[in-house]
Amino acid sequence: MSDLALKPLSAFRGHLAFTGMSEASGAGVTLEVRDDLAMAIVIARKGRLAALAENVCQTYGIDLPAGPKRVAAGSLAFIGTGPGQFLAVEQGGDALTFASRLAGALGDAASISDQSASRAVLRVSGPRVRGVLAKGLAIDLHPSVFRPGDAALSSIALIGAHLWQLDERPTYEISVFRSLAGSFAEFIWSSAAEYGVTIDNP
Amino acid sequence: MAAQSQPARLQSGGLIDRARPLEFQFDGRKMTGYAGDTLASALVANGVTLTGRSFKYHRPRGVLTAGSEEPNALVELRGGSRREPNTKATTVELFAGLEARSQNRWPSLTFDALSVNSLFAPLLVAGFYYKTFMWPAAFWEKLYEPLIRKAAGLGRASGLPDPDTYEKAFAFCDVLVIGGGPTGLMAALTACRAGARVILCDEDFGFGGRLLSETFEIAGISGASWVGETVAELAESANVTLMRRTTVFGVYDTGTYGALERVGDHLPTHVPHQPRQRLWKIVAKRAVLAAGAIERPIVFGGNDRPGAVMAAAVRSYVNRYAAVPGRRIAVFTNNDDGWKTVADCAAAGIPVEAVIDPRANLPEGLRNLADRAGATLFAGGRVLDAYGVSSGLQAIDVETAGGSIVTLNADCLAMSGGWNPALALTTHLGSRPVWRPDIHAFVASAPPPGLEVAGAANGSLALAACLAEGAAEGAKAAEAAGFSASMPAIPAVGADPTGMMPLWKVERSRTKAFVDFQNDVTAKDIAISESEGYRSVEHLKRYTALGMATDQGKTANVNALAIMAALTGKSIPETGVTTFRPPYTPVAIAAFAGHHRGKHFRPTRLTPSHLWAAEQGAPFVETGQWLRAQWYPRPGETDWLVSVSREVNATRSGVGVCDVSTLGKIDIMGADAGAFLDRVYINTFSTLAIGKVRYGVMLREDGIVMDDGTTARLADHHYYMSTTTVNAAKVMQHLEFCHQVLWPELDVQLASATEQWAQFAIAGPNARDTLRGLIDPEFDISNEALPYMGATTLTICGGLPARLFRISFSGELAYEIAVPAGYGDGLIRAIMSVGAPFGVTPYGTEALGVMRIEKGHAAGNELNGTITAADLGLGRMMSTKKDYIGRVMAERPGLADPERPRLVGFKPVDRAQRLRAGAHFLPLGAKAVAANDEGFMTSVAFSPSLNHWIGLGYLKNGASRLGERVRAHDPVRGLEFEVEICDPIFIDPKGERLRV
Amino acid sequence: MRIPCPYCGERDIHEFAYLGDATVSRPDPARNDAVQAFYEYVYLRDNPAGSFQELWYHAAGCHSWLVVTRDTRTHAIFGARLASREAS
Amino acid sequence: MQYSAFSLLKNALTGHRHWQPAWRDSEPRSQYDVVIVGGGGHGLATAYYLAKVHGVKNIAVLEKSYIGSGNVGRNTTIVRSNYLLPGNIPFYEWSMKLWEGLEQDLNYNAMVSQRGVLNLIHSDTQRDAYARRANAMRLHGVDSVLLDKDEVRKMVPFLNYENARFPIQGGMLQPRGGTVRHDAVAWGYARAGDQRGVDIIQNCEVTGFRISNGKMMGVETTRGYIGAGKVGLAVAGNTSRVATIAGLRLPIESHVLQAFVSEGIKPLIPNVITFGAGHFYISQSDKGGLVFGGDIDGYNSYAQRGNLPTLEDVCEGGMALMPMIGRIRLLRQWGGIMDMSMDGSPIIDKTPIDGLYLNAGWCYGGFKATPASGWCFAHLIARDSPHEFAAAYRMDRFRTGHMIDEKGQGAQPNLH
Ligand SMILES: Cc1cc2nc3c(=O)[nH]c(=O)nc-3n(C[C@H](O)[C@H](O)[C@H](O)COP(=O)(O)OP(=O)(O)OC[C@H]3O[C@@H](n4cnc5c(N)ncnc54)[C@H](O)[C@@H]3O)c2cc1C
Ligand SMILES: NC(=O)c1ccc[n+]([C@@H]2O[C@H](COP(=O)([O-])OP(=O)(O)OC[C@H]3O[C@@H](n4cnc5c(N)ncnc54)[C@H](O)[C@@H]3O)[C@@H](O)[C@H]2O)c1
Ligand SMILES: Cc1cc2nc3c(=O)[nH]c(=O)nc-3n(C[C@H](O)[C@H](O)[C@H](O)COP(=O)(O)O)c2cc1C
Ligand SMILES: [Zn+2]
Repeated sequence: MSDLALKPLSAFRGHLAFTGMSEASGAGVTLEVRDDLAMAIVIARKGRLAALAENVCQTYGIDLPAGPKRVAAGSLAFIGTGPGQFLAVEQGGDALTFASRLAGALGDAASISDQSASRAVLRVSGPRVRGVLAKGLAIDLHPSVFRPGDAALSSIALIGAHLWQLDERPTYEISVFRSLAGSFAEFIWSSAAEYGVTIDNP
Repeated sequence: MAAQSQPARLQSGGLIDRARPLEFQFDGRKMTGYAGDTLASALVANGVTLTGRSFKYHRPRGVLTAGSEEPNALVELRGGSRREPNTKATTVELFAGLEARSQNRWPSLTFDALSVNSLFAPLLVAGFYYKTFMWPAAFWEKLYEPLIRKAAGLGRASGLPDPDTYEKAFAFCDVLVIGGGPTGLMAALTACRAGARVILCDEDFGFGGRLLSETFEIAGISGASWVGETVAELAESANVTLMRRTTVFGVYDTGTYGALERVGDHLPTHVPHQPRQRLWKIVAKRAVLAAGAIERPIVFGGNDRPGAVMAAAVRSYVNRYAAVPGRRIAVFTNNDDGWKTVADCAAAGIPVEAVIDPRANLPEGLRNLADRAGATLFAGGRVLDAYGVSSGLQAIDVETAGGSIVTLNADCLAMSGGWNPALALTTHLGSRPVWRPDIHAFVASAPPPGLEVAGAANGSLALAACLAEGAAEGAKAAEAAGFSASMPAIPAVGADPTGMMPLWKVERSRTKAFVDFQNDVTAKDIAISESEGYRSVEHLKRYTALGMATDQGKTANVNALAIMAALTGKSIPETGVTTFRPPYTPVAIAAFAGHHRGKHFRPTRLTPSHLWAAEQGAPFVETGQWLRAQWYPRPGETDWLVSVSREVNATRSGVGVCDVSTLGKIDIMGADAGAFLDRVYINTFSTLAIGKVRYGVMLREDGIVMDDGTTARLADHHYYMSTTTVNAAKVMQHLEFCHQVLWPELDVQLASATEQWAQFAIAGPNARDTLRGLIDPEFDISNEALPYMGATTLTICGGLPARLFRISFSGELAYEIAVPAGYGDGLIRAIMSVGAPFGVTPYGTEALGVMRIEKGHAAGNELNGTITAADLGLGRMMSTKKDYIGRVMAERPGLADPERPRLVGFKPVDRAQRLRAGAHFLPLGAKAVAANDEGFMTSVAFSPSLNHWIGLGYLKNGASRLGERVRAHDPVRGLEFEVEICDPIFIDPKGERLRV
Repeated sequence: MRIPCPYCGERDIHEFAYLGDATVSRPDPARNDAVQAFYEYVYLRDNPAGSFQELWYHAAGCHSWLVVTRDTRTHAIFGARLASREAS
Repeated sequence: MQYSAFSLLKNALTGHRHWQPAWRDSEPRSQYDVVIVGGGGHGLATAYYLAKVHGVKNIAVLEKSYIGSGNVGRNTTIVRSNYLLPGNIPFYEWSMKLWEGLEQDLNYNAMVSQRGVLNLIHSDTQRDAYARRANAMRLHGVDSVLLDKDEVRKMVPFLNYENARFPIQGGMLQPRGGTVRHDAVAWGYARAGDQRGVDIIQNCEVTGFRISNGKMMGVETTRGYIGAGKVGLAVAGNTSRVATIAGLRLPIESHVLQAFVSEGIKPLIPNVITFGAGHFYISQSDKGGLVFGGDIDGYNSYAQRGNLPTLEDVCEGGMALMPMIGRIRLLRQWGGIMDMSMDGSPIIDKTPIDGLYLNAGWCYGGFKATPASGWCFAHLIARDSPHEFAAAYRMDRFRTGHMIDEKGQGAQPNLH
């Protein structure tokens, strides 16, 4: 019945707004919830990586990265997640149709799995963000090593996490499995508290 | 004023801040120190000589050293739940309001009842407990052991949860410099100037190492000033991280170093949002160990008296802290460095009574120095015994070169037996130190890859050598990390002689001569150990506990080896060393846990309907990190069984809904997806029609069931697999293994979809009607269009894409509907609303469990990792037409044995009887012995449908014994009763309800 | 310990799951002596002290199965490659 | 010399100058009836029982380093017989019985301390599994108690009952379980064996075997060739290395298990507590140190040392369970190399080589087995047939499919 029209619930609902969070003053770290990202896993079919790259390039003007990098054009980005595997991320598009739109565009060179709802994404930025992430992430984010466009699949405080850098501020986006949004938010909060946290859209 | 309250404080000098007096307490006595003091230096300044009691004999002990090697001055800090036992006073930075207490004494430090142990000392020698306390046998646990345990241990833990927070963090650098003395500073400076990312750690609160305690000049300025300038340059460099109060405690594989930063231990109170301590895992391309050297005592009678202090520590107290450890000092040294104490004390106006140096031929310079200090020189002499009262030393007996014995008055004996390079970290990965005869000490050999040793830690004791070596190793490290470095100018320094003559133990001492102060191991104990055959250094250590105390024998080990070597007639290197292990200095257990304690021990996964379930007041249970609703109590329901039975009844008679999103879900795609599934499941999937679901079982390669679940075929090249909740990650890993390692030639793509879909089971006779309220009208979900084991994709609630599976765990007409997870919360609310007319009832994991037991479905309790498909009664599913993981090994006689226990059902003969899982089955009338054990109950439930308890379990030959009775034997619960064996499917055995 | 994942780069060991010996390979189930061959494959190990090729799964990373060569006495790692490249 | 309070007093009065070596430091002879390779607990116990129970005269124990240098000297000292499977329970219970009379038998105080071993329960599934186990133990005549939450709280009130990620729901207790002073076990067996004529030869590494027509003739060692008609291997974590020399390929991998000890503190933890949901177990030694451990590091290793992630994991478990230990400091971290078998259970069996016997696969649970392992291995060597309590520990069980897999993990040693 169509009168029930359902609305999606942010994975961070009830987790980022808890008391104390926004009270911590200072702008060491700024958090922003990204509920506007559509996502899908794109995996090249056996022996079809070149064909997939060709399709992606033709259709979206994106050169598929060979490693853990994020390559974007307009609102669409492809992030390398493994050999022959990518996470396609679209900002602001229709999440419900993203996977099928991709499938339509990429043909049978790739298998596609809709992941729009499976991740909870936080955008974190600010002068102390590296210090905060160091408390849970075993990856060197020093600007000489990890730059805008770089991405990494890893874990943060025992929570599987996918992270990519957007700019030199620095700004990162971190994606975790949706069910872990609460634990992740709690970790970020307690780790960032000493530097001060601002939340853009709690 | 200050002088009066700090009677042993020099009027001037030192690196303390006299403008910042700090009040503190020791054993309830109020005292004052200064910022820049350690607790030990403040105690020295206040004339406190007695700081604690030893472990076994309760001997009075005072401060021995000025560093983290301290064996004696262990105190208890803070109070309440923050009480902290066994803290070395020498490493505690003084703060206002600090409260410290002495340990291991009763009733007081000055009068300690257990000091009578000293009288029994002849009995309490090495290994005495192995030889006694055996009769009568029962007395050990009741009497002897409690006594031993009470006497053992030093400090008292609070017994309360630690209220502080701790953090862990990672750091990365090109060059890690461990130790910020002259060597480390030069190394850091050189690497820094080369542009490398440098981390410099020092366990002290000030950089400078020995330079803070000595009177060196460097490049024409005082050592401390040179330190200030150097640290300032480092601090200004963006590529350098300075970490004070940070001990590198361990070297781990592939360039990972463990370090502990004491963030708040020097502060009177906790700073909000800051941890007490932070555990760093530093990944360094290269590291330079510049940890200095540790001075060793000399073993002679009474060398543990309060007032017997290491010679370099005396200089630390005098020069760095302007505190005087005695009024009449004697110096007993076998090396040139110890003579600095003579010079510095004299310069500070402290009377030096005597200098005893076993070297008969001393250079002119030293003889003159003794003269200038007004000290009697005993060249070629030895201190035989030291005497005193519990508050301290009063006199020493000196054996002169000529063999006569002279008694001298002194309240402080500065001793130096030479230096041991602090090489512990170089051995953490297994390399053994080597003996360097020229300096009579062990130095590192083959340090871990990427780590080099420099300065005193490398046996280069003179300052000039330290500076040069630090610079050279800093440059080498930077180069190795990919930078080009140039050697800086090495600042000019004066001569720093390092001559020595080994003297480990003074012969002919009459009183107890201590080797390990903290564990009360004497030279005599070593002799006993030797005579009893415990001669290997490792046996010596374990038999006497030498080197096993909180200081890990930093001041004791080499003396002990030397004494053992003399007893066995071997050389010191032949005798060998015991193994150093991390941590270099003890680290609070909480620091290793960091954030991960209490509720945050492990991350928690919440289901899509969690918020809603919490609103309903559901209790949650943990399954594979998920929190799942157990049941949904209605107002007034206080007994869980009432709620659960209501949920079961409502589902079986109407409709129920349950969040099953936690089941693992995997998209299996590609042209060979079907063939792939055929190889991982015991049954066939390549033939499954699109739009159909099939139950599958997968085995491990050893033939045992790994997991089960349903898999749907959504499209030609797209299957959607579900796994059990707890095995989801394991199955994914297994499939990736099969795909990447075993059969990379297959065109298969795998993607976890567990988190993408919120999935709800809607079960019960009214399930279809409830669903119809959600499904968009163009989709037909009639029995014909979507029969049992059908699958389809459709839209609901006005266009929301969904997947619908007609599968049933409950045995009712049932569906599982999946929508993108963000809509899960909306969907559960929608289901509750459209289902209301049909009495829709949410059910939790308990009701789920009841219904699956009623249907005889195996779950976690049954799939315990030792069960075959045949055990489950699923032998017929095992295809004989194809290969699959586990097929061959499942044929082994032990697994194919028809006599193996089989899954069957059980009913209590007395239907009022409650069943319990874990009960064993015995034949009726048989004795309760293991030989008669025929199986056990795996799962039980109260079946509201049957109105009695039912159970599943494994029973020998079970399948052929339906209708028989056996005894359920449950002695740990005191239960014993008869049960009837039945088919494991209690309800609707033909499965008719599923298909309506 | 840090393992150089060919895709992700050098990573801390806590990201990986261990399986073991990479030198054994799954026998042909159609062999006459399949039971013996599988028994050896599933249960018997060389277990060398020294250089060892072993399977690790980059569980918290790219989900690749790796063949890592490591010295079991020192934990020195000599290299890692994707396991899937082996057979294809 | 018989040890007693009296002998101690007598020696004290004579300045402790008359103690005799606890065991002779023997020179190897050219031929023995039985050579035991490995001077750990199992090897020394085997030699002792061969001499004592079977009257074998001519025995040597060859140890490559100092006796007790292996796992017997580096374990967390827990003894218990709370097993589940019929192949295991009688064996471990026999071991408990031997522990209970050990000190009088050996005249050496090994501080057998039956303080109780408590396994915590955190879920219904776990409770069911522990009930099954506890009942299985009872069927074998072994003591076991199932406790509810309140009973656990009464026993160990200092655990985290309020704010736990894995709330405590109860426990299984074996009151007779406890701890034994590890080193003393090696020393006590060595001394008692020595008194019955066993030669204990340290710093003597076996580097080869002389096998003629499939029959054992003797061993090559770093101290020369030593002839022996029967050779028993009890080399724990080194089993594969030694067996490979004899041409055997075994269902064994070598893994490191770590243990940890804190600074000494006054009595705090009365018994042995195991937190299965968190990979953490703990007891307090007579010296006052908290002795604790958890999972193995998880990859093949002969390094005899551990790593940081496991230490963190274990301390996380510790802090989750008993946050009162937070400010107590970790003093030392070490590791031992264990022979992890493919089903987590040991092997006590003959080998294809006549006269070569194998005692192996103890994983991280072989300390508690020491007396029974020695007893049964001695039986096997002396009589050439398995002792009834060790009859299930056959090597061919993997081939026949009769695994003894307490944990149900299958053929993946790092998961046992
Ligand atoms: C950290 C840790 C904790 C543990 N905790 C427990 C526990 O709480 N409870 C429990 O029951 N078990 C525990 N264990 C397991 C237990 O310690 C072992 O299973 C048991 O000690 C092994 O038997 P063993 O004493 O004979 O071995 P070991 O003491 O290792 O003896 C084997 C000996 O063989 C020697 N050797 C090796 N190769 C040769 C050669 N070629 N020639 C001559 N000699 C050789 C070795 O040097 C060694 O001394 C633990 C193990 C570890 C590592
Ligand atoms: N002439 C002699 O016989 C003799 C003997 C010994 C020392 N010295 C003098 O001592 C100095 C030696 O210089 P150096 O720089 O090599 O050593 P140092 O002792 O001056 O400095 C070592 C520093 O390392 C720190 N440290 C030690 N272990 C640490 C760890 N694990 N983590 C973090 N920090 C740690 C210490 O706190 C100390 O500050 C020179 O001045 C030398 O003249 C002389
Ligand atoms: C039960 C037990 C208690 C221990 N207690 C201590 C202790 O109090 N102090 C100490 O330094 N080491 C202690 N150890 C550790 C030993 O010093 C040593 O690390 C261990 O036996 C392994 O030997 P290794 O480190 O020489 O390789 C203990 C070991 C065990 C098994
Ligand atoms: Zn990777």
